[in-house]
Amino acid sequence: MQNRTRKLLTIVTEAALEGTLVRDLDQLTAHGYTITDARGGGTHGVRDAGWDASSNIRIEVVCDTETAEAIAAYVQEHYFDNYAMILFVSDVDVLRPEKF
Amino acid sequence: MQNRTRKLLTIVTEAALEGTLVRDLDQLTAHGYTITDARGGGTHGVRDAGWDASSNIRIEVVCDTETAEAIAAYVQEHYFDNYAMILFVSDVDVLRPEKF
Amino acid sequence: MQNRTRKLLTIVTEAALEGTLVRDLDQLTAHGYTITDARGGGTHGVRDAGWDASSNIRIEVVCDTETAEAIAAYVQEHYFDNYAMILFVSDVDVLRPEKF
Amino acid sequence: MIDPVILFFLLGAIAGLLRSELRLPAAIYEFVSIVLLLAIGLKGGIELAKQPFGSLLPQMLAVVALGFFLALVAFPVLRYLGRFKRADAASIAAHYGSVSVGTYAVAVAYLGSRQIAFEEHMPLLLVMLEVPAILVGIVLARGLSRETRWGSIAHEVFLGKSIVLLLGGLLIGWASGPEGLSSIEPLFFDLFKGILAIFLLEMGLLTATQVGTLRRYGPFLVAFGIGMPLFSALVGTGLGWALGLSIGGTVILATLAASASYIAVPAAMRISVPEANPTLSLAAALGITFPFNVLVGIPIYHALAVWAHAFAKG
Amino acid sequence: MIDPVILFFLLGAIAGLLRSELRLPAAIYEFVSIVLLLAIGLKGGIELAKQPFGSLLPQMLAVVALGFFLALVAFPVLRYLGRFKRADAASIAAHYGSVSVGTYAVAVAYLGSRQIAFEEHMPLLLVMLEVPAILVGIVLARGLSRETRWGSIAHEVFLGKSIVLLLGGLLIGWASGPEGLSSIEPLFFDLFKGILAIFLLEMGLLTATQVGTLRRYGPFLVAFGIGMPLFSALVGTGLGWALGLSIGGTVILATLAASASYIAVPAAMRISVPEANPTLSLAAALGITFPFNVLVGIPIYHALAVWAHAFAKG
Amino acid sequence: MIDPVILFFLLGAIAGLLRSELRLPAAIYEFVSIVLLLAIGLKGGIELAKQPFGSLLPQMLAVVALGFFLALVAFPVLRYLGRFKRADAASIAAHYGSVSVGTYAVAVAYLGSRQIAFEEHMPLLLVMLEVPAILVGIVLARGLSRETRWGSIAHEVFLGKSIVLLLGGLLIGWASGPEGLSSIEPLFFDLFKGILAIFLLEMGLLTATQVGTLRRYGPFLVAFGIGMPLFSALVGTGLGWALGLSIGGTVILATLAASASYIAVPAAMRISVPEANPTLSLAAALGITFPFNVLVGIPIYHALAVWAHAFAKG
Ligand SMILES: Nc1ncnc2c1ncn2[C@@H]1O[C@H](COP(=O)(O)O)[C@@H](O)[C@H]1O
Ligand SMILES: Nc1ncnc2c1ncn2[C@@H]1O[C@H](COP(=O)(O)O)[C@@H](O)[C@H]1O
Ligand SMILES: Nc1ncnc2c1ncn2[C@@H]1O[C@H](COP(=O)(O)O)[C@@H](O)[C@H]1O
Ligand code: NA
Ligand code: NA
Ligand code: NA
Repeated sequence: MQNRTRKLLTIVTEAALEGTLVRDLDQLTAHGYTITDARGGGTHGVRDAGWDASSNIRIEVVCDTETAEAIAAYVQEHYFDNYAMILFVSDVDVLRPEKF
Repeated sequence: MQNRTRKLLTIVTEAALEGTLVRDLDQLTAHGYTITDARGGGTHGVRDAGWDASSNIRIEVVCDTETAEAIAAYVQEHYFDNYAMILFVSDVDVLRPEKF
Repeated sequence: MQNRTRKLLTIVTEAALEGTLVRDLDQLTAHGYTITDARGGGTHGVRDAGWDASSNIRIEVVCDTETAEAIAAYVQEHYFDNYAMILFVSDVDVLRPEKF
Repeated sequence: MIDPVILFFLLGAIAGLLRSELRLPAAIYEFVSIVLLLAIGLKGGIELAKQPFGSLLPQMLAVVALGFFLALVAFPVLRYLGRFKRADAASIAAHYGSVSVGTYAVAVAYLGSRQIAFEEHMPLLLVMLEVPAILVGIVLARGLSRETRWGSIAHEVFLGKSIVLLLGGLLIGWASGPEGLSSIEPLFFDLFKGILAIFLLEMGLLTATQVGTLRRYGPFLVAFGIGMPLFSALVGTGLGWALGLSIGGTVILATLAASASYIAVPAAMRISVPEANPTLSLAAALGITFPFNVLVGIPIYHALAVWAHAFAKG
Repeated sequence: MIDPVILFFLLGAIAGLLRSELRLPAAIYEFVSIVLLLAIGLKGGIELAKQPFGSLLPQMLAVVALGFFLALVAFPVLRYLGRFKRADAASIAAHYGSVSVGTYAVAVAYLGSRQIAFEEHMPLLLVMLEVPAILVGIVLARGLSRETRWGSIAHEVFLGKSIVLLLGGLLIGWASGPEGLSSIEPLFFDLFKGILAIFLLEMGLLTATQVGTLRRYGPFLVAFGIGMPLFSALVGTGLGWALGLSIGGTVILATLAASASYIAVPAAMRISVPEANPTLSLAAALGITFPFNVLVGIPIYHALAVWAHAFAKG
Repeated sequence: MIDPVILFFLLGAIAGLLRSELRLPAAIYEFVSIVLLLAIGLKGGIELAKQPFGSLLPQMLAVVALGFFLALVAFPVLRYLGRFKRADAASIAAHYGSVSVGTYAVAVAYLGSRQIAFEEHMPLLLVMLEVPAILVGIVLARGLSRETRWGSIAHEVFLGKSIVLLLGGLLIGWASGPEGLSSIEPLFFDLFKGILAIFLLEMGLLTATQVGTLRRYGPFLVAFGIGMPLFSALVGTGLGWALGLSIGGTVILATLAASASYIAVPAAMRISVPEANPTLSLAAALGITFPFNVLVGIPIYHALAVWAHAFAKG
């Protein structure tokens, strides 16, 4: 049987980054992604989604461990310093593991 | 003490399936579900939520292992071939485990 | 190396509680939170987000184990009896663990 | 003939009952409410400018008293006749002591299409009537305990969406006067009834979702949802007459008294009296009283006002 | 001269093709569609009141037959010439047998700015033409098997957003008549073309997203997306002439026939014929046929109607 | 007398400062912005058709130069007087060299209610003034390094929402002319001030959220947020006079110069100069300069224009 465990990587960050991040994910060979609109608060203050400039997005990527690490490293290097952003990773069981 | 670990099953799929899936979940004895609007991309291309036809939803169900397996099996059989869809499962600790 | 495992606590509840909960989280020393709009169903019936009174929110907090337990205990004591609400906790790996 | 905006309500209700897929985005419902609240406020504000404030004070105080009174009457009925829990009885009483802006707008449309004039400062009374019952409800549920955080309750109540927009509209209308507002008339006044139609379409859809609850909680809620507005309308008619309002003004005041809140009060109760079951009050206010008022109540209150004025004269 | 609403469509399409960041919130697109559907229904309803229902029945039946016919003609072309899978051919055929309300609205605007009158009960025919092709599509894809849940399909089809709003508007317009509706005219009639402009801006953006699919699925889809509406318009023109419609009415009927659904049918097919690839039908209906009809089709159908009427006379 | 749309701004600001629950859905804010941008473009486009393009070229070039100039003046002030980091100074300078469409709309409303005419092609200058400062900001922050991806920056800047809608509106208005647009007038022109009122209500709410930042970053930002627009307005008045604009046109150009962007520039800076803190520029542009211009700036620039023209004459 195939190994059905994969990583679920979640990024919460500024909505302004959506286009850039989607392009990045593609280049880092993620096979897919899911985005929901979000608001929140953290070290960069309250982001209440009242308008574009204060809106967050929540991006999820299901992928294998290497891809998750590659994405985490890339994002940490390019965006952590200048953007409101958090990233976390957990284990998930998937159906059709070849998809991810 | 009661076992407080349950499964969190997440489905990301086309918004058109919402009504059908909610009825299915009910029949498969899920005790509840949570839905958020989403967009994304995968093997069925980019789904940017510009209008109904390209909108995704993200459904979460907290349930016991058997129910999670039953849902996964049902969904795999009925929808995987014809719909943009992914499904993954993880472990969560819950309060009030009797609820799920 | 620092321990990079943290707790991801998720609450799904009525939108009316948003302001109150955000204040609570702050007092319980959570360093941040993320909110998405949601709908769903459970023991309190279907909440279809047709208007304010039937809208849900989904709050996520990444934090250490003690904070997660404190939040869970507080929420259980203050809101479980009177509000449509579920809460679950899982393990996540984070970057920059000092943030949480 | 039946007003088309009422037909929009029926369309929504029927679509909802048939489980149609029709749905108005929440953002649109929000927008439509905001425009209605502002428009009602602006309209009232224009008229405020024309009369000395002092002459309105008695009416304002009377209406505040009305709000207290209606909630205090509704409570024992619910508690002892309806056998509701204390918190539930208090919460429902608060809903019925307060007002529904949507019902007010339908009454305005009703009078408008019959060309019946009314005192244009009614939006001011609408604002006055919104708050007292909320306070009554909270006190009835919790007692006058020291722990109640009145500061944050007052904040919640007075800075809720509907009061801010109504009062804001009143002040802007008052400061600008009719010529000042002429440039924003096309949106707030010319579109008023069209926007009300969209609003009532959504209200119909919302009303339809209450049917399940009503089935479960049975006949008392239905009876209360019809009997209470009839009683309140009687009181409102009497007060309108006593205050010397015109027939149109009396109809409006009776309608305000008869209407039950489903925006400001539910939000306030959810936070301040969380142990009250919100399903009960919404099912009554939205599932029974709103359609009752809109479909048959307002014409009844009109007849009542005509009768009261005729009776008074001779 | 080209109608400005068409220019809004082009603006959206160009912005989309250039990958501009311009985007209309989904809630707004929804709202704008709702207002258009209601407005079209209301307009038609006003006229319905003026004519005996019996006189419309033949037209209604003829249009239902037209819907069946167009879907049945399209299917073999797609299946054998286009070599599509059975489900795909059936689904695309359903799209082309049904109608596009957006295209209808553009035709109305086209005639309006040329002051060409047309039978105002056309929205009724629009509703009639929406459904038959959906049923044909489902039967073609699945056969007449016992397992098909016709009950839930009928629910899905007849209680979809567009039919509820069109029919609801028709009934409200019919019950209220022109004077009854005058109070909601500013929203539904005066703003009609402005709202249509916003709608077409979004349609342009949506059209632009179909280009990728078209590139992949190649020339047959493009040819079908142009050839089929031309054929349907011919049939529609003939039928309009046979039913004794005016020139304007004939243009509308031809446009309805030529238009391909992208709201009601996709939703129904997704649930009832899930094995059909929705990308194909949307690329054809939205990426080819909608812009074709809106930009060059309608003037062609106009010429056709003029020619048919001239030919008939002499 | 104070324009009611300004009162809507104050209502929003006060509600926000009092932490009211009033909130406009993001989708509505987006919609309202889209309609305003299109309406401004359309209005300008109609006038463009009336004049030879050649005669506008000098004004367009002058305004581009103005954009470069203002950003280049602001930068050293911020960097050396304000002691901001290079990226922050560059980003804030870009905001102040560019324009705010909301402020423009308020100036138009101001002149309109005083019946002061102005050159109607101003929206064209508005578009011209939007871009140059963004380029200056990027170059100031990053230098003219080879690595800067100018292609994608140009895409970002020229295909942003506001430029596409303004330019699109200009072209549609130019192609259609006044009669062509008459059918969409009710939405884009008649409702303009009502929609502007809703927009300013939300701007008030947004402005109120900036107070926290201002408190933290202290007096220099406040001083700059008032001093810079005054200086820019002087330059704008001078240029307007030199270009031979009317008094109204001079007021508009001064207001454009004085206004600071809070839509196009923040989005561009966030991607192209990510190391700049967006809180700083928004607090200044939205928390100080927008209310300053709207409440007291525009009347000052009006007085300035009158004075300049009187002085020039004799
Ligand atoms: N501890 C946390 N738990 C959940 N979400 C967080 C947390 N910290 C930050 N966020 C989210 O990430 C965004 C950016 O975080 P920050 O960079 O800390 O401002 C915030 O606006 C929140 O939506
Ligand atoms: N690897 C992935 N990670 C996260 N979400 C995904 C992934 N693949 C697909 N999705 C989501 O699931 C939807 C359907 O996936 P697909 O069937 O692959 O097109 C997409 O539109 C995404 O929202
Ligand atoms: N088993 C479940 N899985 C996922 N979400 C749930 C579940 N039960 C309840 N919810 C969510 O939590 C909200 C409140 O739950 P309840 O108090 O059970 O009505 C619901 O409206 C759902 O959004
Ligand atoms: Na009442
Ligand atoms: Na057709
Ligand atoms: Na400027």
